[in-house]
Amino acid sequence: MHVPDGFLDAPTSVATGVVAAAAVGVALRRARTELDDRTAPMAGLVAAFVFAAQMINFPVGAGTSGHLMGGALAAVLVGPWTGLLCVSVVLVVQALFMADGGITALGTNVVLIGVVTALVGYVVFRALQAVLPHRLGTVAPTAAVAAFVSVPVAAAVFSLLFAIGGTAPVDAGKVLTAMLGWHVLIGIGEAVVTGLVVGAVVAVRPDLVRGARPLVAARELEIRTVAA
Amino acid sequence: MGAAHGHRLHHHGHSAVHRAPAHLKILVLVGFVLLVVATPREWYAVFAAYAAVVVGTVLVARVPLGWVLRRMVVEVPFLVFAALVPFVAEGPRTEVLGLTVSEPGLVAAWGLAVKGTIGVMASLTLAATTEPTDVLVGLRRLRMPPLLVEIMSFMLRYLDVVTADLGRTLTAMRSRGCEPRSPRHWPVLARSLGALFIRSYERGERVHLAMLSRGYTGTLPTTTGGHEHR
Amino acid sequence: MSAPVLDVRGLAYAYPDGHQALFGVDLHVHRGERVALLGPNGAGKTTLVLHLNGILTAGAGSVAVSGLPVEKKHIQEVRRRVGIVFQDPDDQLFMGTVRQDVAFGPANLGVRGAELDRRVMAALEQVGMAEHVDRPPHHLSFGQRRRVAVATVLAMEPEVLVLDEPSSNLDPTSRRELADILRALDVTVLMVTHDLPYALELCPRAVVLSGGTVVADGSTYDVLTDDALMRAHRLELPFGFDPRTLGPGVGTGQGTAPRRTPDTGGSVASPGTHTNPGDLT
Amino acid sequence: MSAPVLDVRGLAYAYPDGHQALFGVDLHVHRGERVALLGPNGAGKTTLVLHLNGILTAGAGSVAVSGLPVEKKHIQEVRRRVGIVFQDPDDQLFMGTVRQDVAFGPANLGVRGAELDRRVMAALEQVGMAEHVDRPPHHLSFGQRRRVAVATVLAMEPEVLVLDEPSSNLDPTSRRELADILRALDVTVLMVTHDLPYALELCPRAVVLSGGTVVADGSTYDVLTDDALMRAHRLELPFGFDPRTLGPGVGTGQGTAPRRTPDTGGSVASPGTHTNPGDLT
Ligand SMILES: Nc1ncnc2c1ncn2[C@@H]1O[C@H](COP(=O)(O)OP(=O)(O)OP(=O)(O)O)[C@@H](O)[C@H]1O
Ligand SMILES: Nc1ncnc2c1ncn2[C@@H]1O[C@H](COP(=O)(O)OP(=O)(O)OP(=O)(O)O)[C@@H](O)[C@H]1O
Ligand SMILES: [Mg+2]
Ligand SMILES: [Mg+2]
Repeated sequence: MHVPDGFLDAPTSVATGVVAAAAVGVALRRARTELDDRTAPMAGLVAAFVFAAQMINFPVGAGTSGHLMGGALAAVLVGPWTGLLCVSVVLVVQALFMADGGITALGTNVVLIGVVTALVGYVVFRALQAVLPHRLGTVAPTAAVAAFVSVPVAAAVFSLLFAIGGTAPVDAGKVLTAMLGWHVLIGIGEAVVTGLVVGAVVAVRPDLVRGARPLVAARELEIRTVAA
Repeated sequence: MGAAHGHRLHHHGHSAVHRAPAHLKILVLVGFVLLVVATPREWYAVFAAYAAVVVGTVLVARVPLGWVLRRMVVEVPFLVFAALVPFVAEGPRTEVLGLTVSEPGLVAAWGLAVKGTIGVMASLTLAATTEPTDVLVGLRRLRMPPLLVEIMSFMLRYLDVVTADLGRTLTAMRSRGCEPRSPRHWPVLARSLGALFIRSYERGERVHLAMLSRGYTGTLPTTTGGHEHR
Repeated sequence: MSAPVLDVRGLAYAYPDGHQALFGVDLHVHRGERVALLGPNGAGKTTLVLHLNGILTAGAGSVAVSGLPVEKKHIQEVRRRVGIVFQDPDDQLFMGTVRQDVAFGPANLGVRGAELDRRVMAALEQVGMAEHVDRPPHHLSFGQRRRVAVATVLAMEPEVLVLDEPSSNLDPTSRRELADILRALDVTVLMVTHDLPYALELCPRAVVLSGGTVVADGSTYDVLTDDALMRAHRLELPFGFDPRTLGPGVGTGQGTAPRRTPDTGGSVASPGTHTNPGDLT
Repeated sequence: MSAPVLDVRGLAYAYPDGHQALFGVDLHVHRGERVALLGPNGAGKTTLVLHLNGILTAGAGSVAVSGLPVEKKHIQEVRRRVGIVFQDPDDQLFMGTVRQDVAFGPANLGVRGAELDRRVMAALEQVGMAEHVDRPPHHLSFGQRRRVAVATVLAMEPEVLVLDEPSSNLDPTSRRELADILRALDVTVLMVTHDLPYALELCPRAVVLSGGTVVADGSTYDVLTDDALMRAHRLELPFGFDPRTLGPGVGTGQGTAPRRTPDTGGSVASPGTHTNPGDLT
């Protein structure tokens, strides 16, 4: 899904760049409310996991490959704004270091893999939470569904961008069907990984899952005197 | 366990390219790639010149060319896509090696492949000659928002922690009679994925706290001597 | 008498997963004392230690270092004064080389240049790791890592040294050398250990923590010879070791020369803690 | 005489970073023996241990377990027979709960259902961790993690138990209980330790590794009372402990009843090892 240099024309790249910059700007301001000095490391770990997850490539049709995105996972764990920042950081590192995703396409990639998956994932997650019973047990499956939905949506947006500013003369309809087909499959993988990770974290450290925090009750401390 | 051990893409060296300040290298890289992308794809000779610039830089940095080429596999899926374009693209057809392909598709494929390849090589050159910690310093200099730099530095640290923990986990599994490579054991691997996440997080948290308890305030101190020549 | 260097009152703490580890701990350590913190696995020793420089934050009760409450406001100063050697050296070592790791703490305190080098090498020489100065810490043996971990804290020259099982995984000679170092330094020492002869050798005073509360506090000799107390808290003397045959003169932490720190020998710190042998129930 | 259970010949090994840790080690351990592996920090003990079930692969020389060379072909069988308790419990525990972690090994051996449950609970009861069965291992105290690590290996019921500093970070009672467990089991034991009284109590035979070679191999009592050998390899008896006052009858690993494993008492492994005082040659 990473868009390389020269894949979209200049106007589209610039436009997505502006959107990405605006989104990251808002996220930077909003993230202050999500972060304290203990959760900054958490954001780093989420970024590392997203990074690792994106390294796992599934071979999908026609010799190309797709990979997990992690936007929804990040949004559930650290909140949508910090989640967007995590994914953006991953994309910067990948562009500068791994040559995965073009430097001039960074804006496009932030929009596709960061903004779309994190926000769509989070909206779906909250919407489901609103209708489901408020229990810790529902957090992981809800996150999995959110992750599943976020991936094909991102693929659709990709196809849209390609139709507007693609440099290769390929029929946009073909691209859309192919992308959606693959990414429904990738979405299943995404859902499994997201569900497993969120489930494990909720089980032992619910305080680390932002999306579960309203469900964690404060505990009373017990004081013991000795010789009892 | 720190972020400073280099990484798979780094090629240790002391050339002028290695020593150049990171923020300059990043600026040059971004400018260069912009230039490449803006160049019309029919200017074949100019692309040859770009390629020469990149290869020249790699040679000056004394990074073996083969070393860089081997790391260019990340680009393969994309090249495959480019190779398919002439077959699925619209427009007038021509014959190449007995195959009927789209003519604009062919030009598009060339453009995609050459721009992508030069971009990938340029990025790899930066990666090969710059330590991650220096990139962080460079990005800070370039006014990247401090919060992003902070998340990035934690991410680089955690990549080490997660890799190390994964390695330990695999060793532990092997010595208790599990061969993680066989698909039979994938369900177990999947189940330990969540545990790996928390374990890495908590280990990283403890390391972070250990840093704090030795007076860390958010920026690594520059220590003298020794660490230049490892 | 001056304010205690370490002053812990009514400290209670529960881990984020809800597991409560401390249930109201009182501990007062005065300048220059060497105190052993004993107790069974899971007693809460490490949890207590991590409160002493604000790594964990008290759920209830308070912690103060030389009169400074351990709070956000004073945290830098507290961490300058209290050096902690963690139980797991892997938590403590994170830089690319041993040199960088040992330099990390003093550099954060503003030490630079030749003085920094001197401190680094001095600390490494004390623990016998000077020759490994340019190796990556994660390529050392476990015992070597433990020694480097001790050096990282020694290099900061703290006023209070808190060591969580410093002797575990050390070879016997390094163990004794560490005891010599601690005896030679003019610092306050709180040492968690399961090695009772080591505690007796080095620390005149011992505190027993069990189930998250202090169950005894007195001279190490008295604690180790109190059979009922020992049995009740999974403490027992190792094979072939009996402090009674060594006489009550030992355990003053002065090797062979008997001496008693006046304000600690046999004193009992807080009401409700252990007083006379056998009354623990 | 049957083939040795552990048969190490001329084993040399260098770590990937070029650091050579073993320089030709010979070690033969027979069925039912309990052998202590002593030596200073960085001697190569852990490196040797990691060869015994093929986690590291010999650079030169050979390792065989009950006659099976440790090679790819036999690796599954070797790992079924040799259980290793790592020096760092964090290297050993990786699942989400204590139960899953202890069950992991036996489940890989094909144990299922009620028998699996029985083994898990039996192993956890042996180390006194049964009540923590549903907690995540990384939320336990260090000593508790160590005990679970021991349980993970006990549950596999291996023929050969290799323990790398099993007693470190254990409270004194757990330490003694572990000794009791090891004595009660009908297995061959190789135990790395820095706790010399513990070695004497549990293992009739001791091997000293130093600088990557075996420098002594004989009865534990003889090794511990050989002052020149001990001094030369950073071994020294801890404060207040003297095997001589206990008499040469100890150190047979049978608590008080003296017994000598006939084929090991005083034997010396290889030429070029330590000679002189205390008849270790
Ligand atoms: N991160 C954690 N999360 C939850 N519970 C924990 C955590 N760390 C420790 N505990 C629990 O808190 C209690 C006290 O643990 P602590 O590590 O303080 O014990 P300790 O006295 O240091 O033991 P040891 O001698 O084994 O090191 C134990 O019951 C332990 O299981
Ligand atoms: N991963 C590694 N990479 C490089 N060198 C290593 C590595 N692990 C250990 N070494 C080196 O190999 C030598 C032997 O190490 P080993 O861990 O076997 O010692 P040990 O006898 O177990 O020591 P300890 O008593 O401290 O556990 C040491 O000099 C150590 O520095
Ligand atoms: Mg502890
Ligand atoms: Mg070792």
